[in-house]
Amino acid sequence: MKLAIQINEGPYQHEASDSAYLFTKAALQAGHEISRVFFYHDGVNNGTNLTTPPQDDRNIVKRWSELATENELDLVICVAAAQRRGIVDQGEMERNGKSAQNVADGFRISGLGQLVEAAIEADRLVVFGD
Amino acid sequence: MKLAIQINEGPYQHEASDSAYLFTKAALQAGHEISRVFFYHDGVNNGTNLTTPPQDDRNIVKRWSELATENELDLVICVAAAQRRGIVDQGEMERNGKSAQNVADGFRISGLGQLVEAAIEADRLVVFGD
Amino acid sequence: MSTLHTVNKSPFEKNSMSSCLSHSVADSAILMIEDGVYGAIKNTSIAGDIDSAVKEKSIYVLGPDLKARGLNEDQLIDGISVVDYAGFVELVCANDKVQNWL
Amino acid sequence: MSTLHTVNKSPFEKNSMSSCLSHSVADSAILMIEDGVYGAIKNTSIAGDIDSAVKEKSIYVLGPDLKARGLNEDQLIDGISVVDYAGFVELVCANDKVQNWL
Amino acid sequence: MATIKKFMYVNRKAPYGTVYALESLEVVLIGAAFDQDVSLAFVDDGVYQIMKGQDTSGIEVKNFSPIYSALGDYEVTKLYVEKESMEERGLTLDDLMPLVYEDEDDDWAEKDSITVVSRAEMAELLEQQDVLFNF
Amino acid sequence: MATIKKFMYVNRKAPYGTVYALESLEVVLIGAAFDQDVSLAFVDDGVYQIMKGQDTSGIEVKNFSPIYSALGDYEVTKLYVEKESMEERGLTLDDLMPLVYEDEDDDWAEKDSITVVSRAEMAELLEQQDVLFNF
Repeated sequence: MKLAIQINEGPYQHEASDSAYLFTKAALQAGHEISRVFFYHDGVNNGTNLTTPPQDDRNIVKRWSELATENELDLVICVAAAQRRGIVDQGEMERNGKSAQNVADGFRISGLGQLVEAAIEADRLVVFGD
Repeated sequence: MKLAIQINEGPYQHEASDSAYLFTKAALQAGHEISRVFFYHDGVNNGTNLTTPPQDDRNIVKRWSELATENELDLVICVAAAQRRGIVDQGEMERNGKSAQNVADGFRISGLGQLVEAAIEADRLVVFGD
Repeated sequence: MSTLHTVNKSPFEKNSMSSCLSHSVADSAILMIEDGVYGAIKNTSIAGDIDSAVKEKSIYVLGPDLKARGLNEDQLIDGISVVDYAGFVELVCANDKVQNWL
Repeated sequence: MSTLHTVNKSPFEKNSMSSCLSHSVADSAILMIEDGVYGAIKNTSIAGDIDSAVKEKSIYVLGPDLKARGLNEDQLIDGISVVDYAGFVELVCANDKVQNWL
Repeated sequence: MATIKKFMYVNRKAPYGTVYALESLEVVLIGAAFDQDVSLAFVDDGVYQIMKGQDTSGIEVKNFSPIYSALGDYEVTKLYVEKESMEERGLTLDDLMPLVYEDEDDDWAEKDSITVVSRAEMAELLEQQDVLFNF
Repeated sequence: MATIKKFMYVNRKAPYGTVYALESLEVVLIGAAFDQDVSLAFVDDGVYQIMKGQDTSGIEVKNFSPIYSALGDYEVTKLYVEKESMEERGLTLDDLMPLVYEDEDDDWAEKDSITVVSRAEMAELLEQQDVLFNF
């Protein structure tokens, strides 16, 4: 089955990203296809490459990047939400005159249409939030 | 009177930062001293210099920076919370081998002791959160 | 000793208003801000609790948050006072400490 | 058509559990995850509501979230089933759609 | 053949206290271009989103309530508001913005976009959807 | 003269669903070095923070509940747990971790850190503080 995932909250503050990650991993193990993971609202903060979490805790950003690489996942950060919150890729950096880009490996920034499209194409949409 | 402010949530997602800003401005206008504004939990995300909010909306980060400059405010971002969430100054960038720094003007990163110290020294602690 | 309590969540969504009401002693000041202002409105399912609280505590609501949400003073439960941000600051200073029910 | 509902907040803190219960039709599946798992425990002030729901809906609780919080199967209201993440995925697939009460 | 899905945006949160109401409206606007069968539900504190007379000047936040009035132009014309949610909050239809659309199948007659439904009817509406959007 | 303030950390949220419980505990640990008169309140869902037998391996999150047992070593020995909050949640003291400290003024005798108080007593405790920490 084709599943689309939406994540509304950032890393560490809420369990949403943890739950979504464990759900995604379990779905892949069961042989399902994850057609897209869409990061919206504060969820865009899962895609920053600037975190250095405590060594005795999980590294939320890194394990999303790794899961994406291993399974060719499409991790999409909403551009409108990202602009409000300071998540920037090379293109956004140049367009908006920012001093740096901070998007982690395996994530890409795109529009809200990607969420709607995922909801149309997938068999199920599952949302993790606050 | 000496007031200390604590902000637990990031920009835009919750009204906490807006309320804290308007409260701080009103306190300064009334002649009070703001001994420190401490950004904790997702509140650290108020201190990123990478946001580009919609032009028809308020610029939360920028107005904190401006208020700090005009009134010599001490805006402190908690280092432990910042490491979990990807807010990085020059020193943290070098220490943790990150690709960029993203702390906005007028903010500084420091330890949790700064919150406790503020609570001891100020006459009141007011917390804005979720 | 006196305490200013703030509540910033809708009483229909979260338990913070009810926890504030049951953990604040007589003569306390309670200020509703952000989504907490919905608690100040007449004829709601929780208006009775607020009505009782008004009798022994000083209840305030933040005007700018009220107006933002399309609410006005005519809709308030009797005995609730509207303050602006300057009034919020005064309440903080007039009480010995602040308990923010987050 | 059938729906899987998820609830991720404590029923003592937020209204999402109660809203889920009153907006889910008979034969729906309800899965408690994250802080929602506190709703599955016996002898609480809301256990009666869950007891009634168990009679006409299928109620599940996510085991890993239950264990994280120091809770175990012995404490569950009768009729609630424990699933792991694989079971969560199966519930999503077995129902036509998902309503996440956030 | 392109499938048309029944999309429902489930709005349960108040505006301004959190951003969910605004950002979910942004999805609705983008989603309108995808030609699905779209409706919006206003349940619990979600009914506060469409209160009339919102004036955000005092909190320096963008007032996005006018966007709801524009939904008709995007052919988003099915807005279901729950009766019990209004009653618990002491609200009546008069407290809400009058939201209308022009019906192109009926000589562009102006019609109400809002339908008030009971909680039981809302539960049935949720059942009838293919996709439920939650924020 | 250094002032000693009465500090109370008010814990009202469950662990793991959100980070507030963990990060507020980090403040308590740092704050212990400042020699104030510190106490912790566990109210509403905050009582869940000190449940015994927490096992987070299945959610891959750090189990921080052992830190509560170490509070006594930091001279944080006054933990007030609200009776009504426990009862509403179907909990008794047996469901909580036994938290103790060694009393240096009483020949290092082991004593309970937890005091169960009624809601009315909790309200009075809040009144007696100089600073209330909220997360």
